[in-house]
Amino acid sequence: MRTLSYKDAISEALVQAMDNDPDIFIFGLGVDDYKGIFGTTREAYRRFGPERVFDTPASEGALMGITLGAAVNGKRPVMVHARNDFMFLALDQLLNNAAKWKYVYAGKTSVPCLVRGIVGKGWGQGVTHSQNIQAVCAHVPGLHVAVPSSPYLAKGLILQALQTDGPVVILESRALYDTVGPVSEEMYTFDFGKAHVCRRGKDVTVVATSLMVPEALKAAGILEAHGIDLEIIDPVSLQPMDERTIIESVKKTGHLICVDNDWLRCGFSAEVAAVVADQAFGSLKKPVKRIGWAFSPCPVSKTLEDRFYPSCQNIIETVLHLLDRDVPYNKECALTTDTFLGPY
Amino acid sequence: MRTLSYKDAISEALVQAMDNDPDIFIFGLGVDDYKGIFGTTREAYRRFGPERVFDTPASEGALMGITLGAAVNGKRPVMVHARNDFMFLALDQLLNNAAKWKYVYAGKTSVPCLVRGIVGKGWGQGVTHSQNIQAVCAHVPGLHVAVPSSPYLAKGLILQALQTDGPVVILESRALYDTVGPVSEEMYTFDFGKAHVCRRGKDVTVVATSLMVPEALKAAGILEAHGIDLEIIDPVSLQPMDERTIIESVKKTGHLICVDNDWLRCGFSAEVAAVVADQAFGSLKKPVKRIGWAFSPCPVSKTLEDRFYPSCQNIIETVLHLLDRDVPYNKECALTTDTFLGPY
Amino acid sequence: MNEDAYKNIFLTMLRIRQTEEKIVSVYAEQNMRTPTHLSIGQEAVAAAVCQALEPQDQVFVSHRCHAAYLARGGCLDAFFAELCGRVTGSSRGRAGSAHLSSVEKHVFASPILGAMIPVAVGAALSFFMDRLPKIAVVFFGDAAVEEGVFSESLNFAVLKKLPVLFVCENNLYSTHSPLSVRQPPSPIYERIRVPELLSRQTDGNDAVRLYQTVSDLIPRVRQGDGPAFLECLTYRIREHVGPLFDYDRGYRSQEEVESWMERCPIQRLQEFITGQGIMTQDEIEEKRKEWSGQAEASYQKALKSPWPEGNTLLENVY
Amino acid sequence: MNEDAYKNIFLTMLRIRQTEEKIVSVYAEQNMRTPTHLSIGQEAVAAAVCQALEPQDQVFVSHRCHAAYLARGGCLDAFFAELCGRVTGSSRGRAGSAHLSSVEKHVFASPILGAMIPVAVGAALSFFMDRLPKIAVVFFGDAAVEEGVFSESLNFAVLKKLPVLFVCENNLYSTHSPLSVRQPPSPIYERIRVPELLSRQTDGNDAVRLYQTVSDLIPRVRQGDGPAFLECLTYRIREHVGPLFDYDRGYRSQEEVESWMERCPIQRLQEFITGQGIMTQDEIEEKRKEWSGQAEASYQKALKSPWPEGNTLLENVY
Ligand SMILES: Cc1ncc(C[n+]2csc(CCOP(=O)(O)OP(=O)(O)O)c2C)c(N)n1
Ligand SMILES: Cc1ncc(C[n+]2csc(CCOP(=O)(O)OP(=O)(O)O)c2C)c(N)n1
Ligand SMILES: [Mg+2]
Ligand SMILES: [Mg+2]
Repeated sequence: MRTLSYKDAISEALVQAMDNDPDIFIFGLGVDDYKGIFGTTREAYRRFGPERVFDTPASEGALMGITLGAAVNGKRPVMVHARNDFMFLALDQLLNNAAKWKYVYAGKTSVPCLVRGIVGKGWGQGVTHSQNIQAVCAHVPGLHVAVPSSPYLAKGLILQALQTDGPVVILESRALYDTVGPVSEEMYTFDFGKAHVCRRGKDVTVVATSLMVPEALKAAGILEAHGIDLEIIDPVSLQPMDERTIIESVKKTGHLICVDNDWLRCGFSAEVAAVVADQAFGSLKKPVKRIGWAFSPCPVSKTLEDRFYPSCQNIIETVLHLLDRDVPYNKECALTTDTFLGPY
Repeated sequence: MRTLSYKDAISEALVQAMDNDPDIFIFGLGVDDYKGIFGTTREAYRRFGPERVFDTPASEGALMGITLGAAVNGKRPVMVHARNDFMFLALDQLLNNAAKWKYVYAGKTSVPCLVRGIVGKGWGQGVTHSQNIQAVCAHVPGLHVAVPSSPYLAKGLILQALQTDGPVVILESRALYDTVGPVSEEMYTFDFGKAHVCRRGKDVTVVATSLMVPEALKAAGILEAHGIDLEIIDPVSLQPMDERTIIESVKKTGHLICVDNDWLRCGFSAEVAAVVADQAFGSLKKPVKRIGWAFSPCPVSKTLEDRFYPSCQNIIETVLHLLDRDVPYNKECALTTDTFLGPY
Repeated sequence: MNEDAYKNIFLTMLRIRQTEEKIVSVYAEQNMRTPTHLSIGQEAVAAAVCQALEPQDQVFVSHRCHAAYLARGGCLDAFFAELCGRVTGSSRGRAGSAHLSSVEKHVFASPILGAMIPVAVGAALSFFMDRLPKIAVVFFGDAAVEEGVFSESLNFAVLKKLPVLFVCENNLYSTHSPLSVRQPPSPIYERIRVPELLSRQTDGNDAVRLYQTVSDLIPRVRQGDGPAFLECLTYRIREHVGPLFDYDRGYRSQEEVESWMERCPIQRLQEFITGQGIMTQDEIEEKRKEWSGQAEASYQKALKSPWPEGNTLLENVY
Repeated sequence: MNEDAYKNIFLTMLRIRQTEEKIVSVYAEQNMRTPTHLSIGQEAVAAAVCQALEPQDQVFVSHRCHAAYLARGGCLDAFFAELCGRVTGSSRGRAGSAHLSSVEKHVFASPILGAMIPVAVGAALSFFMDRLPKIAVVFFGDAAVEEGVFSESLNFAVLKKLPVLFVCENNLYSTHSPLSVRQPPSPIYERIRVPELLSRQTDGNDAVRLYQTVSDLIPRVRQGDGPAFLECLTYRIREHVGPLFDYDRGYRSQEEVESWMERCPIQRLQEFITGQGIMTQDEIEEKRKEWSGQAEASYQKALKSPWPEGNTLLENVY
């Protein structure tokens, strides 16, 4: 199959959807500039021009309300935030207004819209440009929340979002923007509420989100050489959540490690652990483990940043610990190669 | 000991702290009006006047930043939100600024401040006046987050907050405002990070927050008659969290039910379940159970509202299910008596 | 002079008043378990503005939303049923008073201060993009202009010249807080003004002037001149939330309330209507009784209506 | 005429320029892993405003914060060490460029647009409550006025007459977006004006005029007349973030950039300084070299400084 980068997959999805649906428009700070949100809105701007791809003032709160007002009227706005950290300013409109609109007005109107937010990582993004707002969005009923881990999923989820009858939040990982993978040229959708089994295995279930999926796959590759067989599940959408696939997997392996790109406390990793500790309890052979960010803001300095983020190595160590194994795996291979050279 | 209502305990704590510390001031919409935030700021206003207890414009975002700027300069502001749902407007300042201040400026300044938010319940508060922002606040490093369940704890936590060297969020339950309990006249503090064992028992650990504590205690009373002995733990502070007390309890009872006054998904109940499924796994005899709100916005109509909220009866049923028991308990006693007659 | 318009405005005001007086008289019965913000004394604003609208225009409102709902012709049965939490309510009992809506009449309310202001702007953006001759109107109180989202929304609307009419019902208080503790002394319509914005102030209790003002503004907004802002000076007669009087609570004086009662917008328009011979006193009294009776009938009908089924709790979350 | 003041302002500007030029020349070495927003071309604003401040005054800044840090006399070693992520940095490597601070010199930056505006107002509130003769200054760009928190903060400061000076560095762009796609055409200082506010516009590249203007405003702010707003018209010469030129990227023309280079604030003040005989060309060249040498020395020192220990990651979270 043809391959495409994550960012180009997003771009292609937007362009194809806009081609099909004249009600779609994209707006947000810098969507029409020469960088085009790291390349994701450039082609859409070129193709559809300033009427459908346009810049905005820096007014995140109002823009979410404007998104809502346009969506209620049959438009399908795509609101873009170059960092999802800016969405804290939009949470009142997103959670108090958009997420509740259909419910409180008894289903008589709906709010078809997509909010794209990018989760930063590395090269000193610092305390306010590297957070992940996924848990907040998944906590409150009414939103679809998805976190694509591959070009394939990125395209499928955006196309799904753009035909969903309600507000969708897609949180992309900046660190994945240049990763390449197979992506069909056709339009296709990836359903919300469906997990993606990235690798079948029998020993340990690793639920990994977003940019932790490649780390988990790398760990699986390394451990395979030692006869350890990981099952890697990407939940893909955090809300609705595909509990079934995770539960079935744990029933088979008896072990769960949840690797999230977020703080653990009250995060999605806690939700996965809780669901499993309830519904797959009888199959669990060992404690449920979670891996995520250190519980601090994300510091700039590289020595600290490297400690802040979990890596493939943490996954391997946790697997070995769970299985009571000690194998001389290649630690070099387990390092995260960081090719990002800034600035954002 | 002397008894006091929850709201009077809050009021007393504020007054005593202000008496001791001239840098404390209270501000927020309506703090100085005749209702005085349901009675909690009335006495402070009477005693300390408009210089230290004053009204504000409806500008939740800026007010959080103003709180921060004053706190950095040695004041100790108390910012009050009559509903914590309004705090979505303040989350950028709270999470991007206040929670990170000490960390990002390397500990050279601190931010001693208290944000009080009230969680609404019942009498048709509706979708935007009955939410709980606790999970969001506990998710992000840097804040202390506490949810008092009794007059005693309310006073102790507020006094603790007003001598803590960092931003504190206290989320009070409107439904508890008129409950009465023993409260010492002295000034005393209740530490953050310390759970409160409300009842010792050996059969099932029930971790209950805020207004679910009285429900859990009621359940314990009813089940006691049937020889079932619940241990009730109020985590009191959600961040830092007293994992130890919960884990020790589950190690003893082998059963956990977490009853939260919030949605479950990525909520504090998930965190408790995850911690226990990791650290008390070997002692768990049965699946970890969670009880919380239905996964919808909170509707107005009484028939729906009653379904939305969990009650004592849900706790009893879950306990019986875990223990494989079926006892003819008195369902009447298990009803939540709702004496609140509105409006807010 | 537009006799029909004034008559319609008057009847609308009367209908709002009689409907809300019904709430006043039955609120203590505890059948309406929903915090309720009455527009008594402020009826002219919604009535006059909505008279100048076209049916396809959209209206967004704050917590004090009954007047706009009724002025747009929202169904009375669905109104009382919603307040009583019944499945026949306009939102099937999910919304209550504060999130009242009539999807059919394009009215949507939310009690989060300022929340509907950008939504109105977004609606206007869609009209602009789709080249529809509609406008969006948003009603809000004097406190909503203190929310940052107001100025963000205003900036966007002015920038894009969107067809939205901002109507600020300045009743001098936010809950119990007078303007003086929340905003500098200059008038709102001047303070929020930007050179590119049409911004006006008017007596919000003078329906005739109000109607003339909006009849001037709305065509300009509709034809693409950009948004307009209208500050309407008015006064809330009852307590902030609930049906009672509250001049004994210290935050405002009985004299102040009474002086505004004397400036009752209904009384004022009634004098004009009868003076101009548009309606007689008797006709008016008849109408008053009619609306009152309809309110009572709708209330009684609501009480006989079914509650939502518990098992529909999760409907329409997604 | 205040010769000392102009000399100080000039030297400060020179120091900022030479320091940032050092960043330009070494940024590609990848020792500064931190997104960096240079003030090259905008130095006059921070230099002139800070010259008019007292040591105890507090300064809050946006992402484009180097100039204010240096103008306040923030430590140069700690500056380069912070940019290089070293433990000797002003925030021990936690903050990087965008959250730069000098607690000693009362300077705090945050890159969230508008974020520091209410913090400055809160600082001013504390000065007011404690009857201290301090003022708070907040520097922000032309995009920050689009954030609702700006108008909320302005309203609060005006209402309470707080000692805060709002300094808007209008460099015509937000990242690559010109003002015209974000705000209506009228000037910012007029658009945000409320009758109770002292609001001025000035040439932000003319340090002399700027200093005169703030020398007029600051005493009024300090003595309790309420806040003031100052719009400074200026221009960013380099790309939004990073060290390069970007006039080949299409969002602005080479002519435009060059016309602003000709209006270089340093060049301009230099002519004044030499014309008035305050400094000679030679003295200036010497200073230029001195600052450049100091910047190089501090950078080299930073590179030899230790990294933060990994096990200190969780320090100062609480
Ligand atoms: C964001 C937010 N903050 C606070 C409140 C609480 N609140 C509800 S109504 C109200 C007063 C609003 O005053 P105004 O806008 O003047 O409208 P009025 O009630 O006078 O019609 C307040 C403060 C709210 N609903 N939303
Ligand atoms: C709340 C928020 N939204 C968006 C951004 C992204 N951003 C960073 S700098 C910038 C441009 C700001 O322009 P301006 O305020 O004029 O300052 P300048 O960069 O021109 O100095 C933007 C949009 C941000 N940091 N914070
Ligand atoms: Mg009002
Ligand atoms: Mg700018």
